[in-house]
Parts: sequence; C-alpha cells; structure tokens
Amino acid sequence: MKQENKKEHKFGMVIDLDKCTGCGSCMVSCMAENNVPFKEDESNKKDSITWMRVYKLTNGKDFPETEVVYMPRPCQHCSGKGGHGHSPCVSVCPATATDYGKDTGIVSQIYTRCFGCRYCMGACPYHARYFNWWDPKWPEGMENYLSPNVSPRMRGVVEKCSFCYHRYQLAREKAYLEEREEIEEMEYQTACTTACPAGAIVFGDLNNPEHEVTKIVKPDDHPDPRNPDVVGKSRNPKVFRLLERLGTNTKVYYLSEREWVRKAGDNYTEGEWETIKNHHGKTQISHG
Amino acid sequence: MSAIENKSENRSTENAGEGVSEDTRDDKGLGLGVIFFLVAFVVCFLSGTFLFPKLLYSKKEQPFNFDHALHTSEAGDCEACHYYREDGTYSGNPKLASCLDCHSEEPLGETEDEAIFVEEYVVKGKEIPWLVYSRQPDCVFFSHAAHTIKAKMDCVECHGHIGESTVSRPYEENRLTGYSRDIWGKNIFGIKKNSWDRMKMDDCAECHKERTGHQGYCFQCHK
Amino acid sequence: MFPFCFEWAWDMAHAIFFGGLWYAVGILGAGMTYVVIKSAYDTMNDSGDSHHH
Amino acid sequence: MDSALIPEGVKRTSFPKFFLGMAVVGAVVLWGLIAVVLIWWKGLNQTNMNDYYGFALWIWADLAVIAVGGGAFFTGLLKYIFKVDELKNIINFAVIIGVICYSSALFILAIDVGQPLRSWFIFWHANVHSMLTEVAFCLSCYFAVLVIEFIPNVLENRQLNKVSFFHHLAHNMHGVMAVFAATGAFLSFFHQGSLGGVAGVMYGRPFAFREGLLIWPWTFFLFTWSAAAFGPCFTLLVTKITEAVTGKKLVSDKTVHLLAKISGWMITTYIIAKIIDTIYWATVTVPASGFTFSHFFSNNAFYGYWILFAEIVLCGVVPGLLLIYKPTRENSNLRLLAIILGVIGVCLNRWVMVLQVMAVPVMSFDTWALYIPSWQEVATTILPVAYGIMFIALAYRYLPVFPQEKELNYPAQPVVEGE
Repeated sequence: MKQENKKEHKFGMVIDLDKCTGCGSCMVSCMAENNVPFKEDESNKKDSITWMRVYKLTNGKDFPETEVVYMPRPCQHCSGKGGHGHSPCVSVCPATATDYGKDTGIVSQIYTRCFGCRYCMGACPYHARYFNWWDPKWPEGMENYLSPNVSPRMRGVVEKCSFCYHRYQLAREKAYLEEREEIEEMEYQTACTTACPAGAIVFGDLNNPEHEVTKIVKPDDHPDPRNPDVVGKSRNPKVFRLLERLGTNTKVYYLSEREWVRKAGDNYTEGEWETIKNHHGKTQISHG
Repeated sequence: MSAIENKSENRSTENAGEGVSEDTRDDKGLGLGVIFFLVAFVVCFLSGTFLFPKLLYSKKEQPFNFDHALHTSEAGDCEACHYYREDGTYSGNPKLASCLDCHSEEPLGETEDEAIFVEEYVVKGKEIPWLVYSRQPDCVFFSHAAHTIKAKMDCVECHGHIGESTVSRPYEENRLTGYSRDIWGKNIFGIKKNSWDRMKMDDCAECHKERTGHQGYCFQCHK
Repeated sequence: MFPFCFEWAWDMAHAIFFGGLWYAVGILGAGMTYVVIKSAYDTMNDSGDSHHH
Repeated sequence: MDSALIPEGVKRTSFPKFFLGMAVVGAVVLWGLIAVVLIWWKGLNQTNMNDYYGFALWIWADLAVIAVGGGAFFTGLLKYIFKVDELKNIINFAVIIGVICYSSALFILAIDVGQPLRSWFIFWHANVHSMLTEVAFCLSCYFAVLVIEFIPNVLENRQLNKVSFFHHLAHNMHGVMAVFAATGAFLSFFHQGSLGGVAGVMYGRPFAFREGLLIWPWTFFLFTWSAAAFGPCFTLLVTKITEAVTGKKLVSDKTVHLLAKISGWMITTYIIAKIIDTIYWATVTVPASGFTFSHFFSNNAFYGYWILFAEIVLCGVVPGLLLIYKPTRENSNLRLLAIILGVIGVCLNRWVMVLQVMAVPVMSFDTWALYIPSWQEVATTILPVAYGIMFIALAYRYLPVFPQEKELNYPAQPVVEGE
C-alpha cells in the first residue's frame, strides 16, 4: 500500500526563449483551463490575474541592435533553499494554505484555506501569486464552460499556477483503472505546454532521465559550490533559472542561445557575469 | 463568576445604605447566583445539543424514494449503476439513460415512487435531481479508482450500508456551508463509531496515515 | 493549535512553539483564576470596614 | 453631571466641553468606520493595494503601532521585574497606550485580510514555521496581558471601587502583576521579534532578507530592541500631549527624566546594532545575491538615500544622543525634539521594512512599484488615532491614571496615597 508515495517525482519545465514568439497562447490556454477570472477592464495589470504571464525583455540597445525576448513566467514551483521544500511562499503561510508536495515537487494553493493575508505574495519575488481583489464575474452563460476539474475561487484569496495539477490527478486516475503503476510522460502535460504553437515549453519529471525536460536541463543534484543553497542547477550552459542565486531553486528553467537573455535571468554585480557565465561549461569539462 | 458578582453587588448596596453587612444575606445572594449559573448551563447545553443541529441543518426530501436493496438484488452490485468511465473517472449517480436500460414508460412496479419516476422523469425525459449525501465541496478531488481499484477498498468503508437500504432518508443541508450533513457526521460532537460515519478531511487523513504512512499533501485531494 | 487539528505534528517545531504558547496561556489563566477566587474569598470574609483600607 | 465618576480630589473640565471634544473626535471615528464597512462589504478592492503591494499602509500602521506600543511591555518589565519603582508614576498610562496600540493592531489585521471570517484559521490551522503565526498568537495573548494589566486601573474608578469584590480584585491583581508582566514581556519579546522576522525571512526579497541566529533573522532582534527603545519615547510623547491638552503636570520630571534616560541608552545601543546590521547587509548579504546597495535607493521617484539617513542618523543617532546627554535630556524642548524624532524614526523603520520591500524590483527586468493609498485605507489608518484619543480622554477623566496628579497640581490638599 505504501507504493503510492514510493516514487518521488519532480515536475518541472524548460522554456526555450528563442522559440517563444510572445503570442500569448500559453496565457490564454491557462486562463481557460484553470477558470481564471478576469476583469471587465483589464488595463491595470497590477491587480489582474494571469497565472502564466509573458514578460517582454529587450537588450536595451538602439536599432539595429535591438533584440526582444518574451519570457513566459508561470509559478516557478520553488523547492526552496537546499531543495528541502521550504519555498519562499510555503514557509511563510500562517494557515498552511499552501504546501510543497514532496511526491511531485509542486507547490499547492488551497483556496478554501487561504484567508487572504497576502504574506506569500510579499515573499514571492516572481510576482507569481495573485490576489482575488474581486469576486469573479463571468459573462452570461460562461459559467457553463468552466472546468469542473479546477475549483473556482472567491474574492479575498490568493491563487497561482498549479502546473495543471488536476491533469496529473486525472492521469493517475486512469492509470489506477488500468492498474498501471506509473503514468506516461505525455499523459500529464500542462495546458500551456500543449497550447504553445512553437513548442517552446517542455514539461515533465526532472527525476526521470527519460523525460525530455531532464535531457535538456540535465539538473545537477549536487549543491552549487559557490552557493550551497542552490541545488538542481542545470549542467546545460544555455539553461538558466530566474533569480537562481537567491536559493529559491525553481523548477522552471529557461533556455536561450543569447548571452544577454541568460544574464537577464538574475542579478549580477559589476564584472561578476564574466566570471560566472562559463561556470557550468567548466564544471562539465572537469566532471568529464 | 456570576454568583460572585451578584453577591458583591448585593453587598455594596447594603453597605452604601446601612454600612453593615449580614452574612446570611450574602449566602442568599451566592445561592441565587449558583442556581442561575446551573439553569443557564442546562439551557445552553440542551439547546446546543438538540436545538442547534435543527437550526443548522435544513432537511430536504429526495425527488422520490429509491430502494437500493431492491435494485442490487435485481441489477447486481454497486458497479452495475455506479461504474467507471474509460478515462478512469467515476460516473457517480447514474443518468436517466442508465435507468432506461431496464426501465421504460411501463412501470416496473406498483409503488407510488415508481409512478413519480415514470410520470415526472421518464415520460418527460428529465434527469432526476438526486441530492447526493456524500457530495464533497468544490475544492475536493476524490478518485474512486485510487480507492476501490488501487487500494481495493470496499464501498461500505466510506458509504456505509447504503446498498442495503430500502428508503432514501432526507438529505440534510448545512445552512451555512451548503454541504451535506454526512460530511460532518450525525454526531454533533463529531464522534464516530464507524468508518462511514463522517467524511471530513480528518477522516481521509487518518486512513491515509494508517495505510500509506503519510496523511498526504494538499494537492492529493484538493483541486 | 490542538493535537486533533489536521496540521498538528508531534515534532520539535510544534513542541517548542506550542509548548511556549500554552505555557504562557496557562500562567495567565492560572493567575487570573487564582486572583478571582482569592478576591471572592476576601469579599466573603470582609468585615464591614476592611474594604476601605 | 458625571462628577460622581471623576476620581476624588482632582478637577476635570465641564461635561459639555468634554462631550463636545468627544463628538469632534467621534466624527473622525465614524469616518473611519464608514471605510471599514465599505471594505468588509465590498472587499479589498476598496484599497489601492495590488499584486505588487500585498502588504501596504495597513501593515505599516500595524507594525508602527505595535512598535510605539512597546513602551507598555518595556515599562512593565522595568517596573515589575527589574523593580524600577519610580516608573509606577507612568506605568498606568504606558499600559493604557499599550491597550490602545494593540487593540488597534488587531483591528487593522481584521480589516486587512481578504476573508475576515476565516481569520481563525491562523490559530486553528497554524503553520508554526510562519512568522505571522507567531505574531498572531503572541499578539492576541499579549493583548490579553495588557487588558489584565489595565483592569485594576479601571476597577479603581471611584464608583467601581465601592463594589467590594472589584476592590479586592484590583488589589489582588496588583499583588500578582509581576507574574503577568513577566509573561507579557516573554510574549512581547517574541511578537515584536517575529514582526521583524516577517520581513527578515523573506529570502526572495533581498531588501528585507537578513541572516541571523538559528531560525531568527537579525531583524527579529532589531525589532524587539527598537520597540523597547522607542516605545518609551511614544509614552513620553503622549504624556506630553496629554499634559498640554489638560494644562496640568501629570508625571513628575524625575520619572520623565528616568524613562528618557533609559530610552536614550536603548536607542543608542539599538542604533549601533542597526548600523552594524546595515553595513553587514550592504557589504555581504546584498552582493551575495547579485545586487548593489545603490539598487535599493535609486531609479525611483521616492526611495532615496534620504530615507536611510532620516531613519538611522536623524531619527536614530540624534535622539539617542540627545537623550543620553544629561543637559539635553533635561531641557524640555530638546527632550521633546528627541522623542518626536525617535517616534518618527521607528515608524520610518517599519515603513522601510514593509513598503520599500514591496517597491524594490527583484527580477532584473522588473520595475519599481510605488503606490498611493486610497481614502479608505487612510481613513481606517487614522481611525485608531481618533479612537486612541477618545480612549485616553475617557481614561483620564474617570480613572486615577496618574498617581502624582494631585501632588503636582494641588499641593495644598493633603496627599492620600493609593495602592
């Protein structure tokens, strides 16, 4: 009976920023999939809800050197310092309305438990957590199109991306019926992954070497020698994480050929980037 | 507390008036206070035990009576009507179409309920608005497959002996939450004797802890 | 908050946090109970002039 | 009209005048209550908070009133545990200010949460690892302590004290007050600290994050220390204001000088620790996360180095030095300047640790976020001030708050000492 929790997964994604066109399909599919409410007037982005948000970054250079990159940002599902599950938001929630699922690596959010103190929002540097400032108001008839697999939220609670956890629940349910132990890689994919027309998002189990995401990211289980709080750093020199140096240990990785994009993923003091950027290339060689 | 206050108020007025105190008077005040306290306690206790649950829950009747015992003897076990779909999800209460596998516009029995069923629902082609005793809140994900197939649990463990019932008891709805009373349980103190007496998160966790060694992460049962 | 709450665990963190908390609450409760009972006792044993000291 | 309720041997303004004053302040309270009803009815969309500003004006107000309310626990600690007997002349008032501050804090928290009816989850489903849980528990328990400390003073009201039981209760409560004060000091230490911890543990926010001792970031200790240091400043400031309004001397210079001196040394030691913390943070913690110190104080319309200077030097070092140097401490104008600066200083610190934390961009492509509170937020923040004024006015009028009042204002009459 204990088999249920025997195998630990670590679901994560890698987003190829060079493929992303900024079309916004991921945002739209996410909102539709997860019953995300919207406002009549969406012009103020600071109080509207977009679990998956696409940021626009530029290299700050004048024409003709101007380059633009679009960066989709779901909840980063941080595993926290040292990867022990104390993500910035989970450890601060006073009412245990969010936890770190050690069996999946997914950071949950339970709307009926949350009482809206918003401490988690303050603690999250990615702005991945959103508050329901209003009760959701659906246009006439749209309620019938809400997904029954995702519970709707009420005003006054925090919500965020769940890596479409309900899809995992449903995939597992099917596996149970067919008396299988495990689900296939393609049985559990997030809405944004499946919606991306460019195929920029790859989702899977970072603990499973067969999964595409693991093949791209090649996560290093050893702590970063420069910062013991950081684990799961990618051994692919083209892959980086957002604000990796803070030790949040996100499970959303980004991939880009362009150096300025990789640099934009974190903060570096003057001259630091030059010493850090090739770090992984070096360790890879020394590891053989 | 009230006894003491009664007494001291009593005393102070006397003192203001006469400047002397009499112990007998004091005792009387104390005695009244104790009686008041006891009466208040009994009133609160009784109303809390008997009146409060009546106020908290509204009783609703099912559209018509459903005889589980009769159906299981005719149609087979639970899964004959409450089956799994191909994608692993659980069908829950059968739709009218399933009923029509056996029933038709010709009543199968002579009961009044059969007559209501045929006239109101079969003839009109309307789904039966059953009130589901075990309906969990929106935020709950429950996989029947995980429990009955993977963990090989029996329906009775959570649902009790509903399959042997001949009458549909009234559905009790919590006026505040809108949830079925079967979630909290019949016992107002939340005490349970059988595994099916309650369907709270605590009950899920208790069983999970016992059988899997962990009460589960939030998303195991929430959506 | 209580051992029968869902989140309760018999671990060090809970022992320290709630140990300290219930200890403080216990002192406050016991102190107030003592004071109220003693005052009730004093009131009953009052001689006519004692409360004007 | 209400002369039977007024403490014996002291003079109070006429009832109509008192009533008029209360009505004016009451109007402000009413304005605040309208905003409260709006917020509870329509939700937090009535504020100008947003997803960048989950914590805003209210949390600042919360932290600030608790910091300045720290005078109650620290004065109680000195009076009952360290037996600084001179402070008996101001302890009642310190406790009253504490009760006002803490009830306001709890009230602000009740309007600040998105689902007020679920507030009990913080207790029932407590996550012991969250600093906010510690805040909630210790705050409510400490508020209970303050109420317990305030009860005897209420029972000493001329009419209430005639009730034999109340008379005994007040007397007996004084008898065991040291136990309550010790428990209060314990609770206070933790909740003042955990309020500091709220910011300090946010390791996703480099502006707030601090290393520390075991599970407690340095801000934990700095907050406790600063509340103990600046709390008495606020007690003295409110005493000064009350004296100015009533036109009476209520606390003797000796007591004031003593408390000012203690506050001065506490401020000075605190500010040294704060400077060390800031330097360590700026030179070690901040660069380790890839930031430069200047990042936090530039490229925006409001937060510049001025706020750091104002908090640490102008409203920290200056009042500290003014209060430890005897001639300036005993000069009433300079002392007043020092305590005003001190109160501003601690409020600024709390502001920085809440609002600036939210304003600073962390992701390299993010931008500074500034916000202006809505009138509903302002009204609900002013509400506790008005409520405090009413509370103090009522307490001063009907309760024997200042044991020295008679002796300082009516020397001709024979002095009858109370408990």
